[in-house]
Amino acid sequence: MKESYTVINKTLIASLSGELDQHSAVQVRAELDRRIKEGCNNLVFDFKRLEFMDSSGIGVIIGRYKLVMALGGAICIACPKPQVERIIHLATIDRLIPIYKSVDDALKSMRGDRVG
Amino acid sequence: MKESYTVINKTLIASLSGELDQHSAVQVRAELDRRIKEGCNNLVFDFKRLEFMDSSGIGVIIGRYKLVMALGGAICIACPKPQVERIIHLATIDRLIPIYKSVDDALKSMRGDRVG
Amino acid sequence: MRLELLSKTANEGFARVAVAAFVSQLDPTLEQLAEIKTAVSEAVTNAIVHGYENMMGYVTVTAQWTGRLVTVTVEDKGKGIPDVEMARTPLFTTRPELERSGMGFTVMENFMDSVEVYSKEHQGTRVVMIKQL
Amino acid sequence: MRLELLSKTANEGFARVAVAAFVSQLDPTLEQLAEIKTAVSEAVTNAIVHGYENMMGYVTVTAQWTGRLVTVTVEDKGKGIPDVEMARTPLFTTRPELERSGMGFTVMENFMDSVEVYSKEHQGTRVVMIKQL
Ligand SMILES: Nc1ncnc2c1ncn2[C@@H]1O[C@H](COP(=O)(O)OP(=O)(O)O)[C@@H](O)[C@H]1O
Ligand SMILES: Nc1ncnc2c1ncn2[C@@H]1O[C@H](COP(=O)(O)OP(=O)(O)O)[C@@H](O)[C@H]1O
Repeated sequence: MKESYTVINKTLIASLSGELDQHSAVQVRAELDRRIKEGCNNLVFDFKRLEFMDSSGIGVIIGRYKLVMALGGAICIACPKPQVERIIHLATIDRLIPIYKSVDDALKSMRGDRVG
Repeated sequence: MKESYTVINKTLIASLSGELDQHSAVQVRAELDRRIKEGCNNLVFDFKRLEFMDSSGIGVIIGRYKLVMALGGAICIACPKPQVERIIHLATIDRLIPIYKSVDDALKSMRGDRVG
Repeated sequence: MRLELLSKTANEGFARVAVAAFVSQLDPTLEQLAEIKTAVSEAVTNAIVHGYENMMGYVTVTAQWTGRLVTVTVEDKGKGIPDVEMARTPLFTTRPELERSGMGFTVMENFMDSVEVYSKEHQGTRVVMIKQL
Repeated sequence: MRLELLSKTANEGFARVAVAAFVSQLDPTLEQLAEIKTAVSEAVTNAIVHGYENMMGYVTVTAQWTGRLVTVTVEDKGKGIPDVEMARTPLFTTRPELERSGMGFTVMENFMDSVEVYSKEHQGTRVVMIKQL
Protein backbone atom coordinates (compact mmCIF):
# COMPACT_ATOMS: atom_id res chain seq x y z
CA MET A 1 0.00 0.00 0.00
CA LYS A 2 1.34 3.39 -1.04
CA GLU A 3 -0.44 6.62 -0.21
CA SER A 4 -0.02 10.13 -1.42
CA TYR A 5 -1.77 13.15 0.04
CA THR A 6 -2.71 16.48 -1.51
CA VAL A 7 -4.41 19.37 0.25
CA ILE A 8 -6.52 21.85 -1.74
CA ASN A 9 -7.88 24.54 0.53
CA LYS A 10 -9.17 22.53 3.44
CA THR A 11 -9.85 19.37 1.43
CA LEU A 12 -7.52 16.41 1.86
CA ILE A 13 -7.23 14.14 -1.18
CA ALA A 14 -5.95 10.74 -0.07
CA SER A 15 -4.76 8.70 -3.06
CA LEU A 16 -4.32 5.07 -2.06
CA SER A 17 -2.58 2.62 -4.35
CA GLY A 18 -2.12 -1.12 -3.97
CA GLU A 19 -4.04 -3.26 -1.51
CA LEU A 20 -6.06 -2.10 1.47
CA ASP A 21 -6.40 -4.86 4.05
CA GLN A 22 -6.13 -5.02 7.86
CA HIS A 23 -2.33 -4.83 7.61
CA SER A 24 -2.27 -1.63 5.58
CA ALA A 25 -5.38 -0.20 7.27
CA VAL A 26 -3.50 0.41 10.51
CA GLN A 27 -0.98 2.80 8.99
CA VAL A 28 -3.43 4.50 6.60
CA ARG A 29 -5.84 5.24 9.41
CA ALA A 30 -3.19 6.87 11.61
CA GLU A 31 -1.91 8.98 8.75
CA LEU A 32 -5.40 10.12 7.72
CA ASP A 33 -6.45 11.07 11.22
CA ARG A 34 -3.31 13.08 11.80
CA ARG A 35 -3.85 15.07 8.61
CA ILE A 36 -7.56 15.59 9.16
CA LYS A 37 -6.96 16.84 12.69
CA GLU A 38 -4.26 19.18 11.39
CA GLY A 39 -7.04 21.16 9.78
CA CYS A 40 -8.54 19.46 6.73
CA ASN A 41 -12.20 19.02 7.35
CA ASN A 42 -13.11 17.62 3.94
CA LEU A 43 -11.80 14.28 2.68
CA VAL A 44 -11.73 12.75 -0.81
CA PHE A 45 -10.71 9.08 -1.03
CA ASP A 46 -9.05 8.76 -4.44
CA PHE A 47 -9.26 5.02 -5.22
CA LYS A 48 -8.07 5.21 -8.85
CA ARG A 49 -5.03 3.04 -8.09
CA LEU A 50 -6.50 0.90 -5.35
CA GLU A 51 -6.32 -2.63 -6.76
CA PHE A 52 -7.81 -4.53 -3.85
CA MET A 53 -9.85 -3.85 -0.74
CA ASP A 54 -11.47 -6.19 1.75
CA SER A 55 -13.86 -5.37 4.60
CA SER A 56 -10.98 -3.77 6.51
CA GLY A 57 -11.37 -0.90 4.03
CA ILE A 58 -14.99 -0.50 5.08
CA GLY A 59 -13.79 0.08 8.62
CA VAL A 60 -11.31 2.70 7.42
CA ILE A 61 -13.94 4.54 5.39
CA ILE A 62 -16.64 4.51 8.07
CA GLY A 63 -14.17 5.55 10.76
CA ARG A 64 -13.12 8.59 8.67
CA TYR A 65 -16.77 9.35 7.87
CA LYS A 66 -17.50 9.66 11.57
CA LEU A 67 -14.46 11.84 12.22
CA VAL A 68 -15.09 14.19 9.29
CA MET A 69 -18.78 14.51 10.15
CA ALA A 70 -17.87 15.36 13.75
CA LEU A 71 -15.66 18.16 12.41
CA GLY A 72 -18.51 19.47 10.25
CA GLY A 73 -16.80 18.49 6.98
CA ALA A 74 -17.76 16.48 3.92
CA ILE A 75 -16.41 13.18 2.62
CA CYS A 76 -16.61 11.33 -0.69
CA ILE A 77 -15.01 8.58 -2.75
CA ALA A 78 -13.60 8.92 -6.29
CA CYS A 79 -12.97 6.31 -9.03
CA PRO A 80 -13.25 2.95 -7.25
CA LYS A 81 -12.40 -0.07 -9.45
CA PRO A 82 -15.03 -2.83 -9.79
CA GLN A 83 -13.65 -5.08 -7.01
CA VAL A 84 -13.52 -2.13 -4.60
CA GLU A 85 -16.91 -0.80 -5.68
CA ARG A 86 -18.51 -4.19 -4.98
CA ILE A 87 -17.29 -4.14 -1.38
CA ILE A 88 -18.55 -0.58 -0.99
CA HIS A 89 -22.01 -1.55 -2.31
CA LEU A 90 -22.13 -4.70 -0.21
CA ALA A 91 -21.55 -2.61 2.91
CA THR A 92 -24.06 -0.02 1.61
CA ILE A 93 -21.52 2.73 2.28
CA ASP A 94 -22.74 4.38 -0.91
CA ARG A 95 -25.93 5.35 0.95
CA LEU A 96 -23.84 7.49 3.30
CA ILE A 97 -21.01 8.66 1.11
CA PRO A 98 -21.24 9.91 -2.49
CA ILE A 99 -19.11 8.21 -5.13
CA TYR A 100 -17.74 10.14 -8.12
CA LYS A 101 -16.17 9.03 -11.38
CA SER A 102 -13.25 11.45 -11.05
CA VAL A 103 -11.38 13.41 -8.40
CA ASP A 104 -12.39 16.60 -10.21
CA ASP A 105 -16.09 15.79 -9.90
CA ALA A 106 -15.49 14.95 -6.25
CA LEU A 107 -13.78 18.29 -5.64
CA LYS A 108 -16.53 20.21 -7.41
CA SER A 109 -19.13 18.57 -5.17
CA MET A 110 -17.10 19.62 -2.11
CA ARG A 111 -17.07 23.23 -3.26
CA GLY A 112 -20.84 23.04 -3.68
CA ASP A 113 -21.19 21.68 -0.16
CA ARG A 114 -19.13 24.30 1.56
CA VAL A 115 -16.26 26.51 0.50
CA GLY A 116 -13.16 24.72 1.91
CA MET B 1 3.46 -21.61 -21.71
CA LYS B 2 2.14 -20.54 -25.09
CA GLU B 3 3.93 -21.35 -28.30
CA SER B 4 3.53 -20.10 -31.82
CA TYR B 5 5.28 -21.55 -34.82
CA THR B 6 6.23 -19.98 -38.13
CA VAL B 7 7.93 -21.74 -41.03
CA ILE B 8 10.05 -19.74 -43.49
CA ASN B 9 11.39 -22.02 -46.21
CA LYS B 10 12.68 -24.94 -44.21
CA THR B 11 13.36 -22.95 -41.04
CA LEU B 12 11.02 -23.39 -38.08
CA ILE B 13 10.75 -20.36 -35.79
CA ALA B 14 9.44 -21.49 -32.40
CA SER B 15 8.26 -18.51 -30.35
CA LEU B 16 7.81 -19.53 -26.72
CA SER B 17 6.08 -17.26 -24.27
CA GLY B 18 5.58 -17.67 -20.54
CA GLU B 19 7.49 -20.15 -18.41
CA LEU B 20 9.51 -23.13 -19.59
CA ASP B 21 9.83 -25.74 -16.84
CA GLN B 22 9.52 -29.53 -16.72
CA HIS B 23 5.73 -29.26 -16.92
CA SER B 24 5.68 -27.22 -20.11
CA ALA B 25 8.81 -28.91 -21.54
CA VAL B 26 6.90 -32.14 -22.18
CA GLN B 27 4.40 -30.58 -24.56
CA VAL B 28 6.87 -28.19 -26.23
CA ARG B 29 9.28 -31.01 -26.99
CA ALA B 30 6.62 -33.19 -28.64
CA GLU B 31 5.34 -30.30 -30.73
CA LEU B 32 8.85 -29.28 -31.85
CA ASP B 33 9.89 -32.78 -32.81
CA ARG B 34 6.75 -33.34 -34.86
CA ARG B 35 7.31 -30.13 -36.82
CA ILE B 36 11.02 -30.68 -37.33
CA LYS B 37 10.41 -34.20 -38.60
CA GLU B 38 7.72 -32.88 -40.95
CA GLY B 39 10.50 -31.26 -42.92
CA CYS B 40 12.00 -28.24 -41.16
CA ASN B 41 15.68 -28.88 -40.73
CA ASN B 42 16.59 -25.48 -39.30
CA LEU B 43 15.30 -24.25 -35.94
CA VAL B 44 15.23 -20.78 -34.39
CA PHE B 45 14.20 -20.58 -30.72
CA ASP B 46 12.56 -17.16 -30.37
CA PHE B 47 12.77 -16.41 -26.63
CA LYS B 48 11.60 -12.77 -26.79
CA ARG B 49 8.54 -13.53 -24.66
CA LEU B 50 9.99 -16.30 -22.52
CA GLU B 51 9.80 -14.91 -18.99
CA PHE B 52 11.27 -17.83 -17.11
CA MET B 53 13.30 -20.95 -17.80
CA ASP B 54 14.90 -23.46 -15.47
CA SER B 55 17.27 -26.32 -16.31
CA SER B 56 14.38 -28.20 -17.94
CA GLY B 57 14.80 -25.71 -20.77
CA ILE B 58 18.43 -26.78 -21.17
CA GLY B 59 17.20 -30.30 -21.78
CA VAL B 60 14.74 -29.07 -24.40
CA ILE B 61 17.38 -27.03 -26.22
CA ILE B 62 20.07 -29.74 -26.19
CA GLY B 63 17.58 -32.41 -27.28
CA ARG B 64 16.55 -30.30 -30.29
CA TYR B 65 20.20 -29.48 -31.03
CA LYS B 66 20.93 -33.19 -31.36
CA LEU B 67 17.89 -33.82 -33.58
CA VAL B 68 18.52 -30.87 -35.89
CA MET B 69 22.22 -31.75 -36.21
CA ALA B 70 21.32 -35.34 -37.08
CA LEU B 71 19.12 -33.97 -39.90
CA GLY B 72 21.98 -31.80 -41.17
CA GLY B 73 20.28 -28.55 -40.16
CA ALA B 74 21.24 -25.51 -38.13
CA ILE B 75 19.89 -24.21 -34.81
CA CYS B 76 20.11 -20.94 -32.96
CA ILE B 77 18.51 -18.87 -30.19
CA ALA B 78 17.11 -15.34 -30.51
CA CYS B 79 16.48 -12.62 -27.89
CA PRO B 80 16.73 -14.42 -24.54
CA LYS B 81 15.90 -12.24 -21.51
CA PRO B 82 18.51 -11.91 -18.74
CA GLN B 83 17.12 -14.72 -16.50
CA VAL B 84 16.98 -17.11 -19.47
CA GLU B 85 20.38 -16.04 -20.77
CA ARG B 86 21.97 -16.77 -17.39
CA ILE B 87 20.74 -20.37 -17.46
CA ILE B 88 22.02 -20.73 -21.02
CA HIS B 89 25.46 -19.43 -20.03
CA LEU B 90 25.57 -21.56 -16.90
CA ALA B 91 24.99 -24.66 -19.01
CA THR B 92 27.51 -23.37 -21.59
CA ILE B 93 24.98 -24.00 -24.35
CA ASP B 94 26.22 -20.80 -25.96
CA ARG B 95 29.39 -22.66 -26.95
CA LEU B 96 27.31 -24.99 -29.12
CA ILE B 97 24.49 -22.77 -30.27
CA PRO B 98 24.74 -19.17 -31.50
CA ILE B 99 22.62 -16.52 -29.79
CA TYR B 100 21.27 -13.51 -31.70
CA LYS B 101 19.73 -10.26 -30.57
CA SER B 102 16.79 -10.54 -33.00
CA VAL B 103 14.93 -13.19 -34.99
CA ASP B 104 15.96 -11.35 -38.17
CA ASP B 105 19.66 -11.69 -37.34
CA ALA B 106 19.05 -15.35 -36.54
CA LEU B 107 17.33 -15.92 -39.90
CA LYS B 108 20.11 -14.14 -41.78
CA SER B 109 22.69 -16.40 -40.17
CA MET B 110 20.64 -19.43 -41.23
CA ARG B 111 20.61 -18.26 -44.84
CA GLY B 112 24.38 -17.85 -44.65
CA ASP B 113 24.70 -21.38 -43.31
CA ARG B 114 22.61 -23.08 -45.93
CA VAL B 115 19.76 -21.96 -48.13
CA GLY B 116 16.64 -23.33 -46.44
CA MET C 1 -2.18 -27.33 -1.57
CA ARG C 2 -1.75 -26.58 2.07
CA LEU C 3 -0.15 -23.42 3.36
CA GLU C 4 0.86 -22.62 6.93
CA LEU C 5 1.48 -19.03 7.88
CA LEU C 6 2.43 -17.18 11.03
CA SER C 7 -0.40 -15.03 12.40
CA LYS C 8 1.03 -11.70 11.25
CA THR C 9 -1.14 -9.31 9.27
CA ALA C 10 1.78 -8.90 6.81
CA ASN C 11 0.90 -12.43 5.63
CA GLU C 12 -2.64 -11.52 4.52
CA GLY C 13 -1.45 -10.33 1.13
CA PHE C 14 0.71 -13.37 0.65
CA ALA C 15 -2.15 -15.77 1.46
CA ARG C 16 -4.32 -14.06 -1.18
CA VAL C 17 -1.63 -14.25 -3.84
CA ALA C 18 -0.83 -17.88 -3.10
CA VAL C 19 -4.44 -19.08 -3.31
CA ALA C 20 -5.04 -16.98 -6.44
CA ALA C 21 -1.93 -18.39 -8.14
CA PHE C 22 -3.02 -21.92 -7.27
CA VAL C 23 -6.61 -21.48 -8.49
CA SER C 24 -5.36 -19.76 -11.66
CA GLN C 25 -4.51 -23.22 -12.98
CA LEU C 26 -8.27 -23.57 -13.60
CA ASP C 27 -8.43 -20.39 -15.72
CA PRO C 28 -11.09 -18.63 -13.62
CA THR C 29 -12.50 -15.29 -14.79
CA LEU C 30 -10.90 -12.18 -13.31
CA GLU C 31 -14.07 -11.60 -11.33
CA GLN C 32 -14.06 -15.10 -9.86
CA LEU C 33 -10.40 -14.71 -8.94
CA ALA C 34 -11.09 -11.37 -7.24
CA GLU C 35 -13.96 -12.98 -5.30
CA ILE C 36 -11.78 -15.83 -4.08
CA LYS C 37 -8.94 -13.47 -3.14
CA THR C 38 -11.33 -11.29 -1.15
CA ALA C 39 -12.93 -14.21 0.67
CA VAL C 40 -9.48 -15.61 1.56
CA SER C 41 -8.41 -12.21 2.80
CA GLU C 42 -11.43 -12.02 5.12
CA ALA C 43 -10.96 -15.48 6.58
CA VAL C 44 -7.19 -15.14 7.05
CA THR C 45 -7.58 -11.70 8.62
CA ASN C 46 -10.17 -13.10 11.02
CA ALA C 47 -7.86 -15.94 12.04
CA ILE C 48 -5.07 -13.46 12.76
CA VAL C 49 -7.05 -10.62 14.32
CA HIS C 50 -9.76 -12.54 16.18
CA GLY C 51 -8.48 -16.12 16.44
CA TYR C 52 -5.03 -15.29 17.74
CA GLU C 53 -5.67 -11.67 18.78
CA ASN C 54 -2.14 -10.51 19.54
CA MET C 55 -0.69 -13.99 20.05
CA MET C 56 1.50 -15.89 17.59
CA GLY C 57 0.16 -19.05 16.03
CA TYR C 58 -0.25 -20.76 12.69
CA VAL C 59 -2.98 -20.13 10.16
CA THR C 60 -3.50 -23.03 7.76
CA VAL C 61 -4.95 -22.42 4.33
CA THR C 62 -5.81 -25.28 2.00
CA ALA C 63 -7.13 -25.17 -1.53
CA GLN C 64 -8.19 -27.99 -3.81
CA TRP C 65 -10.69 -28.75 -6.53
CA THR C 66 -12.74 -31.54 -8.08
CA GLY C 67 -13.66 -30.62 -11.61
CA ARG C 68 -14.28 -26.89 -11.33
CA LEU C 69 -15.58 -26.95 -7.76
CA VAL C 70 -13.01 -25.16 -5.63
CA THR C 71 -12.78 -25.67 -1.86
CA VAL C 72 -10.72 -23.32 0.28
CA THR C 73 -10.34 -23.81 4.03
CA VAL C 74 -8.83 -21.40 6.54
CA GLU C 75 -8.09 -22.71 10.02
CA ASP C 76 -6.66 -21.38 13.23
CA LYS C 77 -6.04 -22.91 16.67
CA GLY C 78 -7.06 -19.70 18.40
CA LYS C 79 -9.77 -18.67 20.78
CA GLY C 80 -12.78 -19.85 18.80
CA ILE C 81 -16.21 -18.30 18.30
CA PRO C 82 -18.72 -18.75 21.16
CA ASP C 83 -21.80 -18.07 18.98
CA VAL C 84 -21.25 -18.64 15.26
CA GLU C 85 -24.73 -17.54 14.24
CA MET C 86 -24.30 -14.19 15.94
CA ALA C 87 -20.79 -13.82 14.52
CA ARG C 88 -22.16 -14.24 10.99
CA THR C 89 -24.71 -11.44 11.44
CA PRO C 90 -23.81 -8.46 9.23
CA LEU C 91 -22.14 -5.63 11.20
CA PHE C 92 -21.51 -7.81 14.26
CA THR C 93 -17.95 -7.37 15.48
CA THR C 94 -16.15 -7.91 18.78
CA ARG C 95 -13.25 -5.63 17.80
CA PRO C 96 -14.79 -2.21 17.08
CA GLU C 97 -11.67 -0.59 18.58
CA LEU C 98 -9.73 -1.96 15.58
CA GLU C 99 -12.44 -0.50 13.32
CA ARG C 100 -13.45 -3.95 12.17
CA SER C 101 -16.70 -3.47 10.27
CA GLY C 102 -18.41 -6.76 11.07
CA MET C 103 -18.76 -7.41 7.34
CA GLY C 104 -16.15 -10.18 6.96
CA PHE C 105 -18.53 -13.16 6.95
CA THR C 106 -21.00 -11.21 4.79
CA VAL C 107 -18.30 -10.70 2.16
CA MET C 108 -17.33 -14.38 2.26
CA GLU C 109 -20.98 -15.45 1.88
CA ASN C 110 -21.55 -13.09 -1.03
CA PHE C 111 -18.41 -14.04 -2.92
CA MET C 112 -18.41 -17.81 -2.43
CA ASP C 113 -21.20 -20.30 -3.09
CA SER C 114 -21.10 -21.80 0.38
CA VAL C 115 -19.40 -20.87 3.67
CA GLU C 116 -19.36 -23.22 6.63
CA VAL C 117 -17.89 -22.30 9.99
CA TYR C 118 -16.76 -24.89 12.54
CA SER C 119 -15.54 -23.44 15.80
CA LYS C 120 -14.93 -24.43 19.41
CA GLU C 121 -14.01 -22.03 22.16
CA HIS C 122 -10.32 -22.18 23.13
CA GLN C 123 -9.69 -24.68 20.32
CA GLY C 124 -9.99 -22.73 17.14
CA THR C 125 -12.01 -22.07 14.02
CA ARG C 126 -12.19 -23.62 10.59
CA VAL C 127 -13.93 -21.87 7.71
CA VAL C 128 -14.75 -24.00 4.65
CA MET C 129 -15.63 -22.05 1.51
CA ILE C 130 -16.79 -23.60 -1.75
CA LYS C 131 -17.11 -21.99 -5.15
CA GLN C 132 -18.13 -23.41 -8.52
CA LEU C 133 -16.11 -21.85 -11.34
CA MET D 1 5.50 -20.23 5.64
CA ARG D 2 5.05 -23.87 4.88
CA LEU D 3 3.45 -25.12 1.69
CA GLU D 4 2.43 -28.67 0.86
CA LEU D 5 1.82 -29.59 -2.75
CA LEU D 6 0.88 -32.74 -4.64
CA SER D 7 3.71 -34.10 -6.77
CA LYS D 8 2.30 -32.92 -10.10
CA THR D 9 4.50 -30.93 -12.46
CA ALA D 10 1.62 -28.45 -12.87
CA ASN D 11 2.48 -27.31 -9.33
CA GLU D 12 6.03 -26.22 -10.21
CA GLY D 13 4.86 -22.81 -11.40
CA PHE D 14 2.69 -22.34 -8.35
CA ALA D 15 5.53 -23.18 -5.95
CA ARG D 16 7.74 -20.55 -7.62
CA VAL D 17 5.06 -17.86 -7.43
CA ALA D 18 4.23 -18.64 -3.81
CA VAL D 19 7.83 -18.44 -2.58
CA ALA D 20 8.46 -15.32 -4.66
CA ALA D 21 5.35 -13.62 -3.26
CA PHE D 22 6.42 -14.51 0.27
CA VAL D 23 10.01 -13.31 -0.14
CA SER D 24 8.80 -10.12 -1.84
CA GLN D 25 7.94 -8.82 1.62
CA LEU D 26 11.70 -8.23 2.01
CA ASP D 27 11.89 -6.09 -1.17
CA PRO D 28 14.54 -8.18 -2.91
CA THR D 29 15.98 -6.99 -6.25
CA LEU D 30 14.37 -8.44 -9.38
CA GLU D 31 17.55 -10.44 -9.96
CA GLN D 32 17.51 -11.93 -6.45
CA LEU D 33 13.85 -12.82 -6.88
CA ALA D 34 14.55 -14.51 -10.23
CA GLU D 35 17.39 -16.47 -8.62
CA ILE D 36 15.19 -17.70 -5.78
CA LYS D 37 12.36 -18.62 -8.18
CA THR D 38 14.74 -20.60 -10.36
CA ALA D 39 16.31 -22.45 -7.43
CA VAL D 40 12.85 -23.33 -6.06
CA SER D 41 11.79 -24.53 -9.48
CA GLU D 42 14.79 -26.87 -9.67
CA ALA D 43 14.31 -28.35 -6.22
CA VAL D 44 10.53 -28.80 -6.58
CA THR D 45 10.93 -30.36 -10.03
CA ASN D 46 13.50 -32.78 -8.64
CA ALA D 47 11.17 -33.80 -5.82
CA ILE D 48 8.38 -34.49 -8.33
CA VAL D 49 10.39 -36.04 -11.16
CA HIS D 50 13.06 -37.94 -9.23
CA GLY D 51 11.77 -38.21 -5.67
CA TYR D 52 8.30 -39.48 -6.53
CA GLU D 53 8.96 -40.52 -10.15
CA ASN D 54 5.44 -41.24 -11.32
CA MET D 55 3.96 -41.75 -7.87
CA MET D 56 1.78 -39.30 -5.95
CA GLY D 57 3.11 -37.76 -2.78
CA TYR D 58 3.52 -34.44 -1.04
CA VAL D 59 6.27 -31.93 -1.63
CA THR D 60 6.79 -29.54 1.28
CA VAL D 61 8.26 -26.11 0.71
CA THR D 62 9.12 -23.81 3.60
CA ALA D 63 10.46 -20.29 3.51
CA GLN D 64 11.52 -18.03 6.36
CA TRP D 65 14.04 -15.36 7.14
CA THR D 66 16.08 -13.83 9.95
CA GLY D 67 17.03 -10.30 9.08
CA ARG D 68 17.67 -10.54 5.35
CA LEU D 69 18.96 -14.12 5.40
CA VAL D 70 16.36 -16.22 3.57
CA THR D 71 16.12 -19.99 4.04
CA VAL D 72 14.05 -22.11 1.67
CA THR D 73 13.65 -25.86 2.13
CA VAL D 74 12.14 -28.34 -0.30
CA GLU D 75 11.36 -31.81 0.98
CA ASP D 76 9.92 -35.03 -0.40
CA LYS D 77 9.28 -38.47 1.10
CA GLY D 78 10.30 -40.17 -2.11
CA LYS D 79 13.01 -42.58 -3.14
CA GLY D 80 16.03 -40.62 -1.93
CA ILE D 81 19.48 -40.12 -3.45
CA PRO D 82 21.96 -42.99 -3.01
CA ASP D 83 25.05 -40.82 -3.66
CA VAL D 84 24.52 -37.13 -3.06
CA GLU D 85 28.00 -36.10 -4.12
CA MET D 86 27.60 -37.78 -7.49
CA ALA D 87 24.09 -36.33 -7.87
CA ARG D 88 25.49 -32.83 -7.43
CA THR D 89 28.05 -33.27 -10.22
CA PRO D 90 27.17 -31.03 -13.19
CA LEU D 91 25.49 -32.97 -16.05
CA PHE D 92 24.84 -36.04 -13.89
CA THR D 93 21.28 -37.25 -14.34
CA THR D 94 19.45 -40.53 -13.85
CA ARG D 95 16.58 -39.51 -16.15
CA PRO D 96 18.16 -38.79 -19.56
CA GLU D 97 15.03 -40.27 -21.19
CA LEU D 98 13.10 -37.25 -19.80
CA GLU D 99 15.81 -35.02 -21.24
CA ARG D 100 16.82 -33.88 -17.77
CA SER D 101 20.07 -32.00 -18.23
CA GLY D 102 21.77 -32.83 -14.94
CA MET D 103 22.13 -29.10 -14.25
CA GLY D 104 19.52 -28.73 -11.50
CA PHE D 105 21.87 -28.75 -8.51
CA THR D 106 24.37 -26.61 -10.42
CA VAL D 107 21.69 -23.96 -10.93
CA MET D 108 20.70 -24.07 -7.24
CA GLU D 109 24.36 -23.73 -6.17
CA ASN D 110 24.94 -20.79 -8.51
CA PHE D 111 21.81 -18.89 -7.56
CA MET D 112 21.77 -19.41 -3.79
CA ASP D 113 24.56 -18.77 -1.26
CA SER D 114 24.43 -22.25 0.20
CA VAL D 115 22.71 -25.52 -0.75
CA GLU D 116 22.66 -28.50 1.59
CA VAL D 117 21.16 -31.85 0.62
CA TYR D 118 20.00 -34.40 3.20
CA SER D 119 18.77 -37.66 1.70
CA LYS D 120 18.15 -41.27 2.67
CA GLU D 121 17.23 -44.01 0.23
CA HIS D 122 13.52 -44.95 0.37
CA GLN D 123 12.91 -42.17 2.87
CA GLY D 124 13.24 -38.96 0.96
CA THR D 125 15.25 -35.85 0.32
CA ARG D 126 15.46 -32.43 1.91
CA VAL D 127 17.23 -29.55 0.19
CA VAL D 128 18.05 -26.51 2.34
CA MET D 129 18.96 -23.36 0.42
CA ILE D 130 20.13 -20.11 1.99
CA LYS D 131 20.48 -16.71 0.42
CA GLN D 132 21.53 -13.36 1.85
CA LEU D 133 19.52 -10.50 0.33
N1 LIG E 1 -11.21 -17.05 13.29
C1 LIG E 1 -11.94 -16.46 14.27
N2 LIG E 1 -11.66 -16.68 15.56
C2 LIG E 1 -12.37 -16.09 16.55
N3 LIG E 1 -13.40 -15.25 16.33
C3 LIG E 1 -13.75 -14.99 15.06
C4 LIG E 1 -13.05 -15.56 13.97
N4 LIG E 1 -13.62 -15.12 12.82
C5 LIG E 1 -14.63 -14.31 13.18
N5 LIG E 1 -14.72 -14.23 14.53
C6 LIG E 1 -15.72 -13.47 15.30
O1 LIG E 1 -16.80 -13.14 14.43
C7 LIG E 1 -17.00 -11.73 14.39
C8 LIG E 1 -17.52 -11.31 13.04
O2 LIG E 1 -16.56 -11.58 12.05
P1 LIG E 1 -16.61 -10.78 10.67
O3 LIG E 1 -17.97 -10.89 10.08
O4 LIG E 1 -15.49 -11.28 9.81
O5 LIG E 1 -16.37 -9.27 11.05
P2 LIG E 1 -15.09 -8.51 11.63
O6 LIG E 1 -13.86 -9.28 11.30
O7 LIG E 1 -15.13 -7.20 10.91
O8 LIG E 1 -15.28 -8.38 13.11
C9 LIG E 1 -15.66 -11.15 14.77
O9 LIG E 1 -15.76 -9.85 15.28
C10 LIG E 1 -15.17 -12.15 15.81
O10 LIG E 1 -15.77 -11.92 17.07
N1 LIG F 1 14.51 -35.10 -4.70
C1 LIG F 1 15.23 -36.08 -5.29
N2 LIG F 1 14.93 -37.38 -5.08
C2 LIG F 1 15.65 -38.37 -5.66
N3 LIG F 1 16.68 -38.14 -6.50
C3 LIG F 1 17.04 -36.87 -6.75
C4 LIG F 1 16.33 -35.78 -6.16
N4 LIG F 1 16.91 -34.63 -6.59
C5 LIG F 1 17.93 -35.00 -7.39
N5 LIG F 1 18.02 -36.34 -7.50
C6 LIG F 1 19.04 -37.11 -8.25
O1 LIG F 1 20.13 -36.24 -8.56
C7 LIG F 1 20.33 -36.21 -9.98
C8 LIG F 1 20.85 -34.85 -10.38
O2 LIG F 1 19.90 -33.83 -10.11
P1 LIG F 1 19.96 -32.46 -10.89
O3 LIG F 1 21.33 -31.87 -10.79
O4 LIG F 1 18.84 -31.59 -10.41
O5 LIG F 1 19.73 -32.83 -12.42
P2 LIG F 1 18.44 -33.38 -13.19
O6 LIG F 1 17.20 -33.05 -12.42
O7 LIG F 1 18.48 -32.67 -14.48
O8 LIG F 1 18.63 -34.86 -13.35
C9 LIG F 1 18.98 -36.56 -10.56
O9 LIG F 1 19.09 -37.07 -11.88
C10 LIG F 1 18.49 -37.62 -9.56
O10 LIG F 1 19.07 -38.86 -9.81
